[in-house]
Amino acid sequence: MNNTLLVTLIASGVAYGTPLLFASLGELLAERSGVLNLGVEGMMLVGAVMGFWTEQRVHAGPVVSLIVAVFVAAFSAACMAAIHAFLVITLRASQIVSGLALTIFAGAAGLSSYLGNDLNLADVPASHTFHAVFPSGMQNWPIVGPLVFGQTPLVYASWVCVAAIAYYLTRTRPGLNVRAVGESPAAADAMGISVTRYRYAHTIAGGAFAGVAGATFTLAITPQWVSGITGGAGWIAIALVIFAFWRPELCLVGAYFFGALQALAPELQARNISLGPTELWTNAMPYAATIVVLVLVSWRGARRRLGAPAALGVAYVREEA
Amino acid sequence: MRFTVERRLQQPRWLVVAVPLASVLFGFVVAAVVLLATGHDPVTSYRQLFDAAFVSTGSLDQTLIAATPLAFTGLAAAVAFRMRIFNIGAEGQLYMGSITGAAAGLYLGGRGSASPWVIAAMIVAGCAGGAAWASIAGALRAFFGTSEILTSLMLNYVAGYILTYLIFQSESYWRQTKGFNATVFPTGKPLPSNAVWPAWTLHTQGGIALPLGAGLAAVAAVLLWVLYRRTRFGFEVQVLGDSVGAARYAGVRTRRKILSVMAISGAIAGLGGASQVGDFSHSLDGDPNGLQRQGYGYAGIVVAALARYNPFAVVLVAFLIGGLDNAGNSLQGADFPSGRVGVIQGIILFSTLGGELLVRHRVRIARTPQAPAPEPAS
Amino acid sequence: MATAPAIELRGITKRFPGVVANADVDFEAAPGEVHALLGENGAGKSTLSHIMSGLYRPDEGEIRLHGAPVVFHSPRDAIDAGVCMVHQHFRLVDRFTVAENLILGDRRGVGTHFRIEPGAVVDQVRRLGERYRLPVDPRARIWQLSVGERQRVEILKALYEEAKVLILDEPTAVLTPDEADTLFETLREIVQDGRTVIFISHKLNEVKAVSDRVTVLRGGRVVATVATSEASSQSLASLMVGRELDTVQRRRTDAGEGEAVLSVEGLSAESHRATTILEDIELTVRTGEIVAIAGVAGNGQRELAEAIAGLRQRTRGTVRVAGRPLRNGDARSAFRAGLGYVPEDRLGTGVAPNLPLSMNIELKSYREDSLGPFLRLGRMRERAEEAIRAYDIKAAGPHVEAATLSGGNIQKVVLAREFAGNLKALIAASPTRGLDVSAVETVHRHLCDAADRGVGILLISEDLDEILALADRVLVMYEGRLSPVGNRDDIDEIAVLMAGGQREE
Amino acid sequence: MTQRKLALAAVLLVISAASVVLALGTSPGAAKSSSVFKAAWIYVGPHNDGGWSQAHEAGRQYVQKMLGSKVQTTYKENIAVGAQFSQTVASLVAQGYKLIFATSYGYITPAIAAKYPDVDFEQATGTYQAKNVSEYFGAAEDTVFLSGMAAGAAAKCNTIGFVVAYPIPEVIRHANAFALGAQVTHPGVAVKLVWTNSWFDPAKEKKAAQSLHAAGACVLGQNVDSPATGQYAQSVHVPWVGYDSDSSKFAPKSWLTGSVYNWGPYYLKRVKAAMNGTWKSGFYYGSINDGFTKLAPYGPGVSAATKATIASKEKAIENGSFYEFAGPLYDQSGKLRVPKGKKMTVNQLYAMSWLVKGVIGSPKG
Repeated sequence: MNNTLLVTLIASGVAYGTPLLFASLGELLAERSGVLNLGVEGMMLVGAVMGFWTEQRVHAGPVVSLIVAVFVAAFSAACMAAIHAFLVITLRASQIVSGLALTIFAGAAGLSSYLGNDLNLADVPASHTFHAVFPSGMQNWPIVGPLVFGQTPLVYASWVCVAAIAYYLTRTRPGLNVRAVGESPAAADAMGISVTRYRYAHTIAGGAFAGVAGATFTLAITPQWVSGITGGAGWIAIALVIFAFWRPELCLVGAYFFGALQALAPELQARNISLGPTELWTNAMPYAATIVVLVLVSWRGARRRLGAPAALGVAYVREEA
Repeated sequence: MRFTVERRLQQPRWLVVAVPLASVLFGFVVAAVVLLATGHDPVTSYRQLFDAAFVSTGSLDQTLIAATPLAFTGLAAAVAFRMRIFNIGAEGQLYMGSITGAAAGLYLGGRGSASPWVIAAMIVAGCAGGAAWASIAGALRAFFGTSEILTSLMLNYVAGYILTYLIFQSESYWRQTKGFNATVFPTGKPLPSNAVWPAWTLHTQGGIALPLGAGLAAVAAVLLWVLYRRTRFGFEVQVLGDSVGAARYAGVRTRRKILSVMAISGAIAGLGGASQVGDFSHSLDGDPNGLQRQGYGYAGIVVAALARYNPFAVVLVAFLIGGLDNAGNSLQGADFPSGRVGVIQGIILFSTLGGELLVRHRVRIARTPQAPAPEPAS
Repeated sequence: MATAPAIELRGITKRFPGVVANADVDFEAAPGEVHALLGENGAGKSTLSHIMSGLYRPDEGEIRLHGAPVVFHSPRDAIDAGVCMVHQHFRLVDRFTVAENLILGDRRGVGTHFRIEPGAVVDQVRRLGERYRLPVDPRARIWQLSVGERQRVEILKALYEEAKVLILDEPTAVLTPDEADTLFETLREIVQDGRTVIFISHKLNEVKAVSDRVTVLRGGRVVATVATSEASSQSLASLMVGRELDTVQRRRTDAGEGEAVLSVEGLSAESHRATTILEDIELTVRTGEIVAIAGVAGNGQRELAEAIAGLRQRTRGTVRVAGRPLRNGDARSAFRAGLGYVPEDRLGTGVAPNLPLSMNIELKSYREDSLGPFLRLGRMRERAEEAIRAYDIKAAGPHVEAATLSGGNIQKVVLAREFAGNLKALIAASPTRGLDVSAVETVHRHLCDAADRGVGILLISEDLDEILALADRVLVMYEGRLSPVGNRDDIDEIAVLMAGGQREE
Repeated sequence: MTQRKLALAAVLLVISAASVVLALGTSPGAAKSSSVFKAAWIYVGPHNDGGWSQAHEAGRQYVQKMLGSKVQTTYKENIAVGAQFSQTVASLVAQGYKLIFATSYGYITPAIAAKYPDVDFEQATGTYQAKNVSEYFGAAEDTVFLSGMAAGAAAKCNTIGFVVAYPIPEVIRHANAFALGAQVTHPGVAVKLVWTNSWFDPAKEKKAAQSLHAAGACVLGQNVDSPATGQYAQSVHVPWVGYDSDSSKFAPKSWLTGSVYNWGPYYLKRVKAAMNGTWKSGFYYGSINDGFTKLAPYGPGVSAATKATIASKEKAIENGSFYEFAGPLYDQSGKLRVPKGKKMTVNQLYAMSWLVKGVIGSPKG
């Protein structure tokens, strides 16, 4: 039963969707505050390399070293996000250009690769990795075994994050404030909410999530470091935020859907099922699906209910408002 | 004490010159600090960098190879950005242009048409391919108001997978299927010789080949300048870029303009793709380790931004960035990590982007901060 | 006065680059009074209100609340001190509910908890609404509300924040006379509680109707503070403008006899929310005639102007200019037929703000004036220079960007462009909104001159004075329908129609 | 408009001035490249990818170590096929490199070879030869066959999973060799393929391994470059056969063995030849006998008996008494492809586009 196509697909959707989920939650936070950050891939790569480095260097038992590693990954990627925040919030540079520049700066041919080589991280097996924590008996339970009990602590952490962010955005005061900042900075400013501070905080927090997403690769999925290990997941994460209508709980669904899609091609091959040019359509599907969602979102009327934060991508300056 | 930033009503001439210069210099200084901190001599590194980019034998030749596609994608981005259409799909449009350009070259070249005709057809086909792909995002924007930023970004990936599919996962028209070599590894069908684009050789520095594509990029820059400055179309695009309301008021057909600007933008990127095939690779390059690794489309956006969307400046900046890219290839190696040039590039990009603020705004340091903007003049 | 003033400004000066917006302003308002700030546009009312509400900081001078000096670093400080402002452009988050908007930035009630429960304020909103006669559904989303309702939310927000001083910036601009009357009653009720209302306006009759005292500003300085009951409209007006009013009065001719230059038949159109906003409009403007459409903003005037000028699709109906039918939703066919349009939104529709005057002057004629696909830049420059001379536009030259001009000069650019060529009919939508007195005069004069030349003018305005001064015929627009006014001088009839009443037969 | 032009002109001016100054400073330095022979390696991935490129990098370091100061070597990593490759070659040539090893298929085009007639090129895995272009590769099918034997012996079920890169002859022949080897020690075993359509993509490789395991594979093998398959294998406690280089450290418990290349000796030979001026274009197909391909050290899961069986087969291959691609060979559908008594030639191997009996999967990906 646990080997049926559906169960294995969903199980790998959960596993491979987790970095997408972390990264998209981060991007969601930034976008909800009105900052579009196209540098997710670069931030993830920096998180990936720094997380792996920490895990190699901290000799304090697996639990401590992994936790420290995740925090270092989050912190270092947050530093990258801070560059973007400074450029687009304080210096009002174009969000698109700055995000792309961030990916060039931090990405596979930039800082992350420089760091990885300088710190001698290539071709080294991880000393500690995240793996499933429940006893293998439970992991073999039908359906829930592979889906729920066969996952790493990072997966459970991502669930907590989804719930926390959903709660934060809809039910807490700072959450209400950040939504207001993303929707109408002028209104938020008039009510004494610091637009700058909220945007900085959420862009940087978004970077931290991207860092954790990167660390998910080097500490859990393929526990090693190589240059460019995220393989474009950052771009899918950006698509995912749209696909999920800027809602954390839908990010989870979308992340697992996209994760499962990526696992679909090998899964079909292994089962001798041929569905046309599988490689082409499973790879292209997340992007094509996102375009469809984008069109739906921009449909009349739907925009207000579902659409992007109204002030997304727009710099706010009090004097000019 | 705090900083306040206010908008300049007029941008003084000297600032427009000084700020980009100072930003680039500042970038180099910051990068020098990074280099020093990691135990490298910045002076030597920079000397090597410039030498490898522009001075040493054959370096200009290679810089041109890197600069040509950047000029195309930079122009593509600049054309659209000036109308505040954020086409970040030059990457995918370039792939599509290379597919259609290669098809034209293979077909007409194979039938033995005269070389100028084949090349002209490749140029047209490349433009058409890029334009068609861009028009998807353009049409969605024009008819549904869908953000072209995101759709064009997504379409880049779709185009990349299609490109790979044509060579690696199918026996398409573009794939070489005859001969021993072709059975060993999937490759594109080579262009017949009458479809290969000519290059003019300058006999200095060990021979600099001026590819046709570089010339076309320069021509495209001139045409775009004329188009935007001197024609009705450009007038309408400028109005639309400034104010949608005023454009509608002036009877500008907004949708048509969005469609045509996206198409022009895509056509230029597509021409860059055709130039890749005709000038350099001479077959469709579907290798995920080939054209797609270069990221010309994304770099083009940065080029356009640094050039402040001026077509002539785009060509120039493309040349400089192409030089940096080329230098990166030349310098990396056993004693020079490949990520370092990327880091230096990134720092320079950031400082130039940040410097833009100083052209448009005045920064005041004040004890009591001021709210500077005047009342809306009314 | 026995008690200290609720709010007191002493020696406030505020400079902007090139402008002194407020010069040594003294101002005070007592608890329990409605205090009007009267002045022309540009007199410094808004700057002063922004200083009181913490948005700007004064260069010199101090603010006292109930006798104690305060310094506002931000609007938040002002709100905390009990000074709230209702802006002309509402500061509401469109996608939030009314309740959420109230909680936003709340530092007193349920909004202070980390966990927020928008449901918790629902009752409070209801009670406040009932008490001050400001009924709003707390669960409605802002974008679903009408403009009047949004204003109520803004006022509720201030009351919810327990504002001691409430500043309203031109609050009636978007209201019907009835709604405005209700607002005035609300304001009176608010001051009954010992609060202070500062009412900013340039409309004399409103100031007379609602305020206890008036402070008149001119050129950034306080001219006078008087008790409303002791001031006449005339005296206030002359304080405002500093000279006796010299309004253009159009000499009535026997207009309305000539041929129809603009005729609208059975026109219907939808608003941007896809609901029908115009229904079955019939309208004729004859040569040399000025026909005015009165009404409160938001009743479809804007849509009517746009539908006639081709900027908006008509769902039904035809528009003819000098007998020639116009293509639906095609601005080009409209101005080619000789229909000019002075749009309500000057900066953004009337001109492209960041483009040079030479382009703005040619905004409609560049096609005809070009050589094939190429522009004639030299000729464009000459035309602009000509217009600058002929219309006395204060600009350094044709290369100057439109946005750097004053409102009056921008309007002259628009007029210069619209009057060029073979103009048969003109739609002028709020052509003098926000202009200073002398600019108003200039615009009025240009409109009258055009009518005298035989142009048929459709004037859309909320300003009854303007309508009475210029119009040959008056129609009133209410909820997308037009009703003719029998006697164009009958203000009462106009007012009844503007509020949706029926004409007494 | 004019202001911007002015600004850019100024930027250009300063930069060109700076480059002239710098050039004046560097030119003499560039000229002093004396008698030291220069050879360069170009990698398609990072030099430390733990797989293909790293194996070549080990070869380069071997050359440098053996020849010391007589030779100067360098590498260029992450070089894309096409424009970037030609730029890299140009700069290497300008810096005086005389011998260039291009370690991936499709790098060297006739145009490049013709442009630099004085430079010798060597390309791994390719087919294009010219006066100054050699091709080289190794008969890894022999060692892959032997590693397949280890996999077959370790299989407790009837399916072995094999993660493969692109559906091209090189990979197809390795998959076939692997399957033939497994069938020796485990008659009737099936080898199931999953294509990743990438040489190096850890996440994809892991997914492929996972899918194969879910589909019933109890041993995993690979013809891709990263150790991700092994890491997954260890996490589900199944044995693993690697490829390219000894990556046992990534999954020591699962590691059985793997076919690895030893590029060093060949590189040394060719560099020496180029230094002496005896370099000649040709095609080199290294073998077990040369020490070019070999089996990596065994892991704990290989029994002594299996080791002995493999050792005897290896002997037989070395002395030519056994060849895995000798007839009779049947394809997947059972059709006889190579009749008894016939052996496949290297050219046939280079163009092999069919899978042998017992392999499950499509040769078209």
